[in-house]
Amino acid sequence: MKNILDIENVTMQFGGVVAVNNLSLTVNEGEIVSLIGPNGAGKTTVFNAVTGVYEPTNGRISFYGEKILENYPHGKMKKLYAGENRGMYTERMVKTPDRITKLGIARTFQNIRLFKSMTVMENVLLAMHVRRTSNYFTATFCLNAKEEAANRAKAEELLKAVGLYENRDDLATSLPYGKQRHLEIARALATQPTLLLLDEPAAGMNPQETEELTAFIRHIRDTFHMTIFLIEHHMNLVMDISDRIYVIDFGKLICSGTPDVVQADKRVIDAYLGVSEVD
Amino acid sequence: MKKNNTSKSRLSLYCNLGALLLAFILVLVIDATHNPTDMLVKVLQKVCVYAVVAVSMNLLNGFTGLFSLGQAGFMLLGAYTCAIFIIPDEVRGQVYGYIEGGSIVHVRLPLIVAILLGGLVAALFAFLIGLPVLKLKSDYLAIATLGFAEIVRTIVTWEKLGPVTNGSFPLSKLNTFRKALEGTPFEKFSLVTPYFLIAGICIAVIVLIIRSTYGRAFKAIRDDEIAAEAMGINLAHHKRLSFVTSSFFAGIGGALFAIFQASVSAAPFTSAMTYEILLIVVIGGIGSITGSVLGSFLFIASSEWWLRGLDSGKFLGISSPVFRNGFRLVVFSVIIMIFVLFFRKGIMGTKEFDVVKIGGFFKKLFTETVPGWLKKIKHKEAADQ
Amino acid sequence: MDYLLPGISAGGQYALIAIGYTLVYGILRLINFAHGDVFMVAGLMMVYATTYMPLYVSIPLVLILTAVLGFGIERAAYKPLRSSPRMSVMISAIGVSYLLQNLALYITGGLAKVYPTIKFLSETITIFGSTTRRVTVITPILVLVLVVALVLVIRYTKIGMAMRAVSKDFTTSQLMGIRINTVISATFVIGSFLAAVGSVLYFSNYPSVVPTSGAMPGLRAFVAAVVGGIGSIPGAVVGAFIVGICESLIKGIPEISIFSDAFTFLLLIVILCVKPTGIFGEKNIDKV
Amino acid sequence: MKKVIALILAALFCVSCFALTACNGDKDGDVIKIGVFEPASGSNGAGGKQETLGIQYANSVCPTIELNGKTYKVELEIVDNQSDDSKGVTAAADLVNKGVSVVLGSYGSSVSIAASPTFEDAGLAAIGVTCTNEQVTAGNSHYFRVCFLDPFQGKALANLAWDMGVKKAFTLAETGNAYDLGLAQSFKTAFEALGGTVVANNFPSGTADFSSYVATAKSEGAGVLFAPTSLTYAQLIVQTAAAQGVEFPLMAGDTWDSNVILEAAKGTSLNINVTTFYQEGANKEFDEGFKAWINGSEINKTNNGGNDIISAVSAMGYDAYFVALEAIKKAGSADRAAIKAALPGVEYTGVTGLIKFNATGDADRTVAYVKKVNTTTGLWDFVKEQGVN
Repeated sequence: MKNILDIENVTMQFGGVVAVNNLSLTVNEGEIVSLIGPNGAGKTTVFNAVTGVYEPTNGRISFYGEKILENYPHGKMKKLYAGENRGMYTERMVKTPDRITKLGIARTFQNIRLFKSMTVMENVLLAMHVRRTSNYFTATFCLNAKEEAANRAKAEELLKAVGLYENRDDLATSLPYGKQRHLEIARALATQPTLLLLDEPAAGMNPQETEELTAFIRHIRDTFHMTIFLIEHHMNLVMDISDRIYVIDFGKLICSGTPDVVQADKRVIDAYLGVSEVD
Repeated sequence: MKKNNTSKSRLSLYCNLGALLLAFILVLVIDATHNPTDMLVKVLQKVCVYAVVAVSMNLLNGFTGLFSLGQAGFMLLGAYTCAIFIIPDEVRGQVYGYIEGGSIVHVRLPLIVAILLGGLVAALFAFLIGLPVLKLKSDYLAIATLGFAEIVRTIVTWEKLGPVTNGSFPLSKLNTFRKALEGTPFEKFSLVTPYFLIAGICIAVIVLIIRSTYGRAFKAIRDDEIAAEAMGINLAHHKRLSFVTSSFFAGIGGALFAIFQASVSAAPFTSAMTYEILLIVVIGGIGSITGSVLGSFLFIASSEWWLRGLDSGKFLGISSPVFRNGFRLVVFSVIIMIFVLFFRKGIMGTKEFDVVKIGGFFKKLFTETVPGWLKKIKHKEAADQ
Repeated sequence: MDYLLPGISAGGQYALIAIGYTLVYGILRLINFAHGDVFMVAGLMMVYATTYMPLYVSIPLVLILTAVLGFGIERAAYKPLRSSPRMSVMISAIGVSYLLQNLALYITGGLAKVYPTIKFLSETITIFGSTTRRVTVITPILVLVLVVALVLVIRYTKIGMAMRAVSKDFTTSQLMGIRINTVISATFVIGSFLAAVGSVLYFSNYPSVVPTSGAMPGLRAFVAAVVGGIGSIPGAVVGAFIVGICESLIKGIPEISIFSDAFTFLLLIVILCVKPTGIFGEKNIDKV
Repeated sequence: MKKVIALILAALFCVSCFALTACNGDKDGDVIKIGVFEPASGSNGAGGKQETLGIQYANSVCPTIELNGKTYKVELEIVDNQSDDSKGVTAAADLVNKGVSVVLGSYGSSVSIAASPTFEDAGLAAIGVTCTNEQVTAGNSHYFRVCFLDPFQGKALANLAWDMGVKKAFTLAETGNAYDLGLAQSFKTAFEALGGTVVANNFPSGTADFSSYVATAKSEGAGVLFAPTSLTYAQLIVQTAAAQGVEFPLMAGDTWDSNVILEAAKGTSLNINVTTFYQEGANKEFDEGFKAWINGSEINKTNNGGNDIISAVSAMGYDAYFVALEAIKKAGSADRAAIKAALPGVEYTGVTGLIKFNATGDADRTVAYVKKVNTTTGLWDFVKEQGVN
């Protein structure tokens, strides 16, 4: 199995607060990998670091074996840095989120971020903008009609796949909550990624919806040959779907492995339930 | 379902094009029947100028969500660039009379080329100033662009630039469409028509941009920058595109403004001018192209024409001592405040003017609403019985 | 010294206006474009007030009326838009500015009004070998006194604490039971009051009031607020003095004197690009 | 709701297109209209109002005109061009559409220049009252002017300064203001030709603090401060100069000839000299009549700045009105083209002297009046007539 995403010793520090501490993990091709942990453990921060929204304070992230992000404590952080591995990395390589998306990493957001003035269809078409072959001039004067038509066809297909075809001309924000989540995923898929990051896709869903979502995520993996890295609180979903699980608490990796291994780990239980005072 | 949809949109397209054609014919008729100094002609010319600028500002503020207040500065750049190259040779020396050594520009360009050049220069400056400024967040961007416009206005009047810009003295005796078309078969149609055509083309191009995949990207940036970036949209690149495009058309608007006046000086291009344009955009509806056009017409026509009576003591046949100098502007600003506070979405909101929809509105009025009323009345009668 | 003194004096006057900008921005995240015009209206009111009553009545009256005006503008033009996007509120501010200017134009009939002479302020004195008016010297002192008073108010009174809380986190402080509208009104009242004080000092120096008198000082004061770090009161004061002194110094060099305003804006753009939060501003991280 | 509004607007548009023809029709046979194209607001508002007052007074003195044995009433159509070029264009069109036969104005050259093509298109003759920039009349046949030009005035002022024994002059003008810079430039050229040196300085529009500029003039050792600015700034400059105890004289052109300056300078020790078109006292009948007229109406008095001192622009406006009447008489009708053709031949001796147009359409003037502020009485003292040789 090929290693796609490689996070090495990443530390994220905001001011004096270390949100992610020396985290290393890998995601392999075709896998569904989950990142779990109690609230405030730093899960979304990891996603933000991978997608370039935040600059890691220290550490390196590689995609398909190629370094995409690297940083070391410098400037103000030089003094403030409270993490480990100081001096391990010496280069600074920063990419904006759009370039990372172009490389093939797409994401959804924990708090849904659809384009509210656009229809469902436009939301998906917009995501295809990143793969355009037209330029400003040709696009303006409709010289890219073929591409536009192809994109439309592709978008329709995608919407059919996520069950939103009937709603394609509705405003994105007029959709019910669950469908908005689906649209977020469809939009992420439209950027033609190889790695899909899902940030709490089942948040706010009832058990039945969650079950449907589980099937849906599998379906995506199989039909689009996607690698999926997700954050989730619904343990049923996580245990059901994941090939491997990483657990973090207070920004530190405390355990990793298959669902069975993780479920049995005492540190994980402690992290979620709190350490009993008797011990 | 799908087929129906596209045929419907096609119908709407044709109808709207038809309406546009009708407007064009109306303009031709106006040109043929009016004097060059009729108020209607002057107002329509100015409306065309302002429409281009308002739409360009809407592209930036309404569709890309970048709150920029530099429009007057870019207009000024366009106006000056255009004006410098359309001064007839025989009066050039006279126009630059106060400058030692006279003008150093000895080229004279056809109007269209000069207008385009005006747009290009504005776009170039937009590119340069955009590099640092576009990184700023909303209101900081507004104030930085406002500052830029003020800087440009000062630099143009700098006496060291006198041989180019004529310093603080107006560039006058500019070539106009009327002079340029004199003696050609189009002579009769040289009043509003050229303004209408150029404005029409500019606005059409902006509409095409907005409808293209780039337009979608602009809207995405307006809706949610972070999500847009996560979907692979290069924020810096697209913001710059929008900014430069908007400035290009503002520059063209400025060039038209110069031709409209047949003279330019830096003084009118103040932040007050930008505010005026912004208010036009707001009245028309932020995010609606036709709204901006309609807004320009209403703004110019009422402030410079219909409400003029408020200043001179007699309005709609009523005389009152309240109607004295300045009252027009007070009434006008109150109207604007009403719009800002109570009709926040402007006349059009984010919708576009659509002949079919208006037809549909009437149809609905007569096929549904009126029968509905009748039905209600009937029901009531039935109930009464 | 001939250039420094007017610079300091202008700086002090900008400072008083800039505080109004900074306070409002700190709480509402709104550039109150109408603030400069409030300043102008204060000047005009003074002109009309002194024709009917003596100075010792009209000065306090104008200060109070201006504060009421600020309060009224907030209630009428900004409060209804509290839940709409920031851009709408800013447009509303521009609309108010447009309205105030046109109203002033209507009332004055487009003529420049001569500001009443306040004997005490405009007497000529000599300091460090250069002649100037007393107002030049009084301005920085008065500014310091007012700023210290304001800082004390903000630090130790209940309303001051509420203001600080609101500027830190609007929604949370609302949840904590702070009466948000009272706080916002207080901000506008304080800002307008200081602008009125500034207008008395300013127009004692440059005694003609026209409808556009407020625009440029307003913009300069805003630049000052940004340079100092918007939201910070000491920042606004320091920024104002920087702007005032730079402007005055540049005016002293004939070759570039026309660029004094351009320089102010250049300073703005440079500061925004290098350190958008200004000298004393705090950095915020957007949450995703 | 929105749609209804949009519909109404569309309807309004259509109506407006045809409304105009209806408006035009009310041309009364017994009335001749003279357009007054002056600023009543904006930076030149004060001056424009005083100029308008002169014209209005002239109209009240002579409200009728006799043509071919028939008496016509002369009506003034006054529009406000807001001292703004682009608003001036539509204001000019407004005049044209009101059917005026000839136009007077404007105070401020750049507005006149912007409106000039509109008048030309309408076949209207325009008579500039106090716009002194060369470009107004140069190269066209429809714009005339009754006042002297910048180069003349600049030269007169330079001679005046030189005669006072000044060797170094400091000029101060507003950037972006063609009047200021034009006059400053003319002064500079003339003064340097005489052998003097000139330090030129400009200030940006909206400046309210002139202390640095006055201080610079002092430190440069200037013998005179020449500041041909508009009134708004003039007032500030005078006050600043007074505050700094300036000893050298201040000089300026016709814009400073206003009671605003008198008020500002009263009680100071300043020496302020201006050249101007008219000197109060030169024509008693006019002076008394005008004062009585001003004092007769509260509005007029307010527009004159709250007192009854006659500024030169009012006198010029008064003369311009009569020049226009002469032209109408000569043309024998209210026809625009006939008036335009008649204007070059008009010769009229008004309260400001003989007005006779040369080939470019400018009145030939040979002298400017020099006045000085009497700081104790707060009135103008006549100094002399200054020629250019």
